[in-house]
Amino acid sequence: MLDFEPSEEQQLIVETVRQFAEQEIRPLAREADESGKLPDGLLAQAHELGLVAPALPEAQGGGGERSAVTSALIAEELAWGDLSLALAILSPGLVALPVVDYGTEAQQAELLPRYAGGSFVPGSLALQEPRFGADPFRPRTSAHRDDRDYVLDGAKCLVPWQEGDDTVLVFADEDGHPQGFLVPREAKGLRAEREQNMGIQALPTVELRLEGVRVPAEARLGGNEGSDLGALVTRGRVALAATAVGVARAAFEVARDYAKEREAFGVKIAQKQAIAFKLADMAIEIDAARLLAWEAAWRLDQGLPALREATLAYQQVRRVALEAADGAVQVFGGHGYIRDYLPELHLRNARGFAAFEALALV
Amino acid sequence: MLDFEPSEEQQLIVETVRQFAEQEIRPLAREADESGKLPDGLLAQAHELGLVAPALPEAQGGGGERSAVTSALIAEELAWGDLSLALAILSPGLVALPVVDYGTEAQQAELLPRYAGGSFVPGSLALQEPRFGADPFRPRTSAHRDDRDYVLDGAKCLVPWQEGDDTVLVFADEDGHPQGFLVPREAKGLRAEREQNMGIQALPTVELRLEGVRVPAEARLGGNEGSDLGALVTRGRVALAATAVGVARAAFEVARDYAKEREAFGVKIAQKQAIAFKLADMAIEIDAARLLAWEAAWRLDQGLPALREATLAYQQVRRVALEAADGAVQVFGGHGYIRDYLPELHLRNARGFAAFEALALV
Amino acid sequence: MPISFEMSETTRLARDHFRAMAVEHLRPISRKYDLQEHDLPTEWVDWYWKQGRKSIPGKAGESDGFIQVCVQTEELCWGDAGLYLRTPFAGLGGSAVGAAGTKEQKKRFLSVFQGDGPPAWGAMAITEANAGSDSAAIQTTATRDGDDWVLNGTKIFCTGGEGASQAEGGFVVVWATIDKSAGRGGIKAFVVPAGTEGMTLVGLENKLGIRASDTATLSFENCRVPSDNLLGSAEVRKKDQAKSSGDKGFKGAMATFDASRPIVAAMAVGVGRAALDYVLSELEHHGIELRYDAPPAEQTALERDAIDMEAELQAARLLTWRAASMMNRGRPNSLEASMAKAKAGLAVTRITQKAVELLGPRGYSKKLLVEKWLRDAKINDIYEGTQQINQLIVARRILDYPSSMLR
Amino acid sequence: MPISFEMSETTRLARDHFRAMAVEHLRPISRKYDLQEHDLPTEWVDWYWKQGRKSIPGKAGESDGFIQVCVQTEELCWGDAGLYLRTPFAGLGGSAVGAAGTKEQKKRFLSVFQGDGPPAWGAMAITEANAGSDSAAIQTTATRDGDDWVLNGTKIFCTGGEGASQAEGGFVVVWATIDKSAGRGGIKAFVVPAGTEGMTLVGLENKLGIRASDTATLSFENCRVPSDNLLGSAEVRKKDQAKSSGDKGFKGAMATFDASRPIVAAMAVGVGRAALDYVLSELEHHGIELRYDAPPAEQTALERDAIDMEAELQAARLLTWRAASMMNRGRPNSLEASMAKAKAGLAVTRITQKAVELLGPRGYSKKLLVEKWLRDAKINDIYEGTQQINQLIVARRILDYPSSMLR
Repeated sequence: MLDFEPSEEQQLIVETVRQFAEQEIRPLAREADESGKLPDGLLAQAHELGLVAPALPEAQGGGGERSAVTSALIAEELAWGDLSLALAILSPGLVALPVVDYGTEAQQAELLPRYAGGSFVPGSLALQEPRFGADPFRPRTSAHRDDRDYVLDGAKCLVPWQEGDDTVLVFADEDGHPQGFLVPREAKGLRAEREQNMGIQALPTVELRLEGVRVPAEARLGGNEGSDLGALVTRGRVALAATAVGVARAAFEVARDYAKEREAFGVKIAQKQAIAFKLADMAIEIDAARLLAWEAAWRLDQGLPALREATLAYQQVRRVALEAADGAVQVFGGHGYIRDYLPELHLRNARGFAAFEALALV
Repeated sequence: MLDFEPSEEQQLIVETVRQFAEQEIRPLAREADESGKLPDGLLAQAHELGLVAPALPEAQGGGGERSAVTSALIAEELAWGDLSLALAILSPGLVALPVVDYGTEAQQAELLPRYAGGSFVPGSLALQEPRFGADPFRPRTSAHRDDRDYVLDGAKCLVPWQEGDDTVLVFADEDGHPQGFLVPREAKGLRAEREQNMGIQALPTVELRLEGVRVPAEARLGGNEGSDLGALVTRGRVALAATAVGVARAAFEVARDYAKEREAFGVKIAQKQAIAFKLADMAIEIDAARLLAWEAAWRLDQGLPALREATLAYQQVRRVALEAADGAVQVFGGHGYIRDYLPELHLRNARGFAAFEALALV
Repeated sequence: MPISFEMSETTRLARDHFRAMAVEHLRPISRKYDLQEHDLPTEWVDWYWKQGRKSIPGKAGESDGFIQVCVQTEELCWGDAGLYLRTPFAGLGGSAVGAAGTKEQKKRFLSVFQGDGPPAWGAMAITEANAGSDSAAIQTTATRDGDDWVLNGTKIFCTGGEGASQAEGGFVVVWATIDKSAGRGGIKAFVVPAGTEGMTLVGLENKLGIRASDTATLSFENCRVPSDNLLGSAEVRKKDQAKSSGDKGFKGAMATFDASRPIVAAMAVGVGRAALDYVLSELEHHGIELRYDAPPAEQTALERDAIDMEAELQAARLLTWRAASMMNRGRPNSLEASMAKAKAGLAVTRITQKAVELLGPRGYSKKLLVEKWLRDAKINDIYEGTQQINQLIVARRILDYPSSMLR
Repeated sequence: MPISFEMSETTRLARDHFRAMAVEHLRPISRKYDLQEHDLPTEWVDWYWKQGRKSIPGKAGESDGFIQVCVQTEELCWGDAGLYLRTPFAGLGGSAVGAAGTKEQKKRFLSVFQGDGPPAWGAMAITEANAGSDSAAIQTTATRDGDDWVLNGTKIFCTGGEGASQAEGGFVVVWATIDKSAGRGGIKAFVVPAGTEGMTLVGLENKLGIRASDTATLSFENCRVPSDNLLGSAEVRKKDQAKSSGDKGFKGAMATFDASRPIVAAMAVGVGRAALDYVLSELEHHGIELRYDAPPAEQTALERDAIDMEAELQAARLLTWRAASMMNRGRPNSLEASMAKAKAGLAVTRITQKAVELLGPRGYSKKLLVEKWLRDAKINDIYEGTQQINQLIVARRILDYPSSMLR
């Protein structure tokens, strides 16, 4: 039966994450962006909340409760706090979830327990490529079989690269089919250069160059079965749509609160139709985008095809998040342009969704 | 030197046409739309103003003062009065101007004097085609040479078809190149069916079927030299952009005046920011679109390539006219939906620019 | 219940049922009554009254509740929104009686719609020439005279007003003030049965679209109804008491908008889907497939437009269903209903305008219905609160402002 | 003169001259001073002061007048808008002196910009923490004391405020009220020379973009200037007289906005063109040609985006030039200047945001300047009147409403 209200259990999770985002993430967002560094201790704290591990199989110490809808709810709340920090907190899923979905028994046994353990272990997924017309479904980075090895060549960008892990999941084209490869960060021929981007500055990301990087055949995600990049991008779009809803909602709320405080010409600026209607539009579009994201997530949970729904949701919410952030800058006027206030940060982060793919997964 | 003010002579023309549009065209617009008929006498009256003849060569009795800019100024004013009636008034140019530009001496001598004469003679140009993805630059209607004749086959739509003329200029593909053919309306194999469209209901237009329509080789516009359809479409886009500016301005002015009259919650609705800002946006966009149209027209007058500028202008003003008309409906509220008021007529006409090509020329 | 996008079996059956009804009974006469403005679409009215309103499949208890009403509405309006509005329904007038009427009033006024008499209609009359969105400016008066209320005034834009005022069994719910000095607090709703002396059908509007529907001007001249035709209480709450008022009359009637806006939004979605479906079938016909994984540099403008249209339509639909599902849960949904209405009106205005554009000359021609859907769709940006009024309601709610702080 | 889109030879030469200057002197240090916020871009400042401001080609009398100023501004801001704003110019402060100052004042304050001393800057200080768009709310006071005016208050968002307040020879034009009870009528503009005691540079803002420019907070504590540093008359016009006021002071200073808005719009156009040029060169590099005659079903989304961007940019540029050309003719251009400013700010916000999108991950990276142009462009929607303020001005003009009727 059609219904659009999270379950009581989900509401409890949302409440917990919302509180964490408000009390622990949001206060650190500005400093983390300015310094380009993740705050000490935050990831360990987040890990204690158990945001990724519950989705992993019980056999590997997880909670066995994989739900894309629940993940979307969590992602929105975290991103409401701050996008960079949310992506950092969710990064374990970048490796753990594809391994759950496609990994061989050996890959699962080797990799999953670390994410279900007592300490935070980040994940790195290398999908996007630093070129014009970059196409997440058709990587140009190549993988050639050479005897018992694969040899990888190409370039990747927007690869999360936090300290504390040693593996990066690289997608490359193997004879016209994209496949994933679990590559040690220390592999010969792999060069990682820290990126500077307009936004998500607190999240360490790198541009990767792969020149004759050699990995054993066992490093191929899913072994002979391989993996499904299309499905992975779909899961990425749902996750990113949910985080974008979080960014949009953050921008909206900050703008709304400011508009109710700030006076001009003797009234609160929120009393001006131009401002009030802009806020109303934001609220409507955000709610609509959230429902689209939920629908795509729900389809994943049902095992239904979801590329279409995920793409609709992501395209809409990219626009919605950008408009909300841009609108918040306008509501703040001159203060919207200053790095003492959040709108400019939301704007820089929101525009990133035009470039992001699979920076988070559900 | 850069300058954006019509010359004194042009201002005088504009003033005259504006007065005609206000006093003679606008009052007839609604009735003409409802009845689907051109008002008696209007075309003769318009002819006396001399809106097309001055652009024809002096040798054929014209004024020898071809100016795309002046034509654009005239087109805007007429269309401000009513789009259907403006297109009817400008229709002689649909045949006369291509014949001026490309016609052989014989074609010019035969056809042009009628347009420079004492009575109104309409023109018919058959360019658009009734199919998905209709492409004005690449007609699918075909022309095959057969001995001393051409044989035309295909379908056309949105062909102005006023009473009082006997020729239609049909564009067709001849071995991969579009060419124009002067076809008698009475030609065998030519069937014309009166169209019903959402807007421009007062302008008689037809859908044409051409089945083995045979014309002599001399009917080919420009004889052996042929004609340049790309340039003609460019001239069409400039003319239509100017008429669209006229429609947009009409919608804007009607909405502005209504907003200053109508009260709600104790104030004029124009005092509400939501309305006032909408009107401001219309005004800005209309002025911008007009300047783009003028630039394209000016380039034509200078003999410079103008396809790019004409296309930019037309694409912009299509949007601007639709938004202005749609906005006017919103400003009028319930009355905007009623056929006693102009906004719904403007909306129906404005949307037509998505389908129009070369319904007028400069 | 968890978040679920799965339609119940019952609602799915109902959807298919109404879709078939739209295909068989509405589409074939869609253009006819667009052209024959003001003619009663007898084929549809008679068939619906005799058969259409009966035999809806599925088990009522297992439906998606109010969402099913939205689904059914979407299907019929996918068929033809003008004819939908001309259907013999209790309509908005019925909603008002349902929301604010006593048990006795409901029985008295609504049972005709279950009966086997001739077709009947209900309607609501609010708008006046000088009171559009501003209900406090209503000039129509109701004066107490003995056991009766006597109404005087003129109402415009009364959707379904011909049927409701003329066909026996139906009624018009008329908003009138019993105390001008009390502003909004003096406004009450009165049920005026069809044929009541003093209620005159002045005329029908010639409209841009939904031409099959009867948008009436009704005048009331010493139009007398019994006192128990007043919905709710006759007590007048003054302005400053309005907030704490428990008056089921005005507030109850206003609350009908919270219930009706999702329906109106669903109507919009139906019209928008008609246009989008046509565009998609045309693309398919020409071998153009929408690629949701198109390489960014290769996506066509057409593909992007079509995908945007799909997203906009689904966004409007989901907001609509969300507002309806809150009614299922008995939650206040004024904010969500206005969100759905605002989004749906705007979305289908854009979708239908885009559809005409994408289809070029054919889209503009009356040979197809696409141009009609553009004209029909636009009403959704206007009636039951314009785009702007719904934005205003949303803004007040999100800012937690009373109407005095944001007008 | 007829309508003409042909640039005069002189303006064309000047355009090429400034374009070369942008390529050689601004682009190479663009990223450097984006990263080194608050550092003085000495390479540029020194070179411009010693050489750049001299030797502009062409014959002054044969230029396109104010349009040429717009053209030059566009070129420099195509190079780098932040560095442009850090250029040793008389700036907005200079415009105010030019518009409202006496001959003596002009000579006294502006000759330094023609001289051979060290680089100097002019700036304007209007905004206060609680008076953004609302100049009537200005709290900074100017009190007459003997032959002096004594200023007290704090100004924020003063563009160029570091250079103008600190570097010898420059000045800040400060708006202050001499009579709070008079509202707008009591507000006057005072020239405060750099280094004047009591004027303190409190700090510089950390901004989204245009980081090379110095956006200052300045405080004035018993800051004393001679009485002849007041621009215009000291007479106070009360509110109801404001309309008929011939006071060159407030009105004159306000009029500088009519003159400066086309320049600001031209700045926006420069930034937008930088982004568009990059996108077009990238398309060319990948063999993608924009087809203005593409068959409707085959146009790519990229093509349409790029064509829209071109149209939006040219629309903004033409509105800008139109507003400037009215100044050439000596016509009032307040409406047209606000139109240009509003359109240009919005257009380049969209264009630069779109450019980042079209370039994907590379657009988002600091390896290219495109992301910087997005950040730089956004200021044009905000300063010199936000988008909303300019819409408001346009709305008042087209409705013929005084500000009291539309706020």
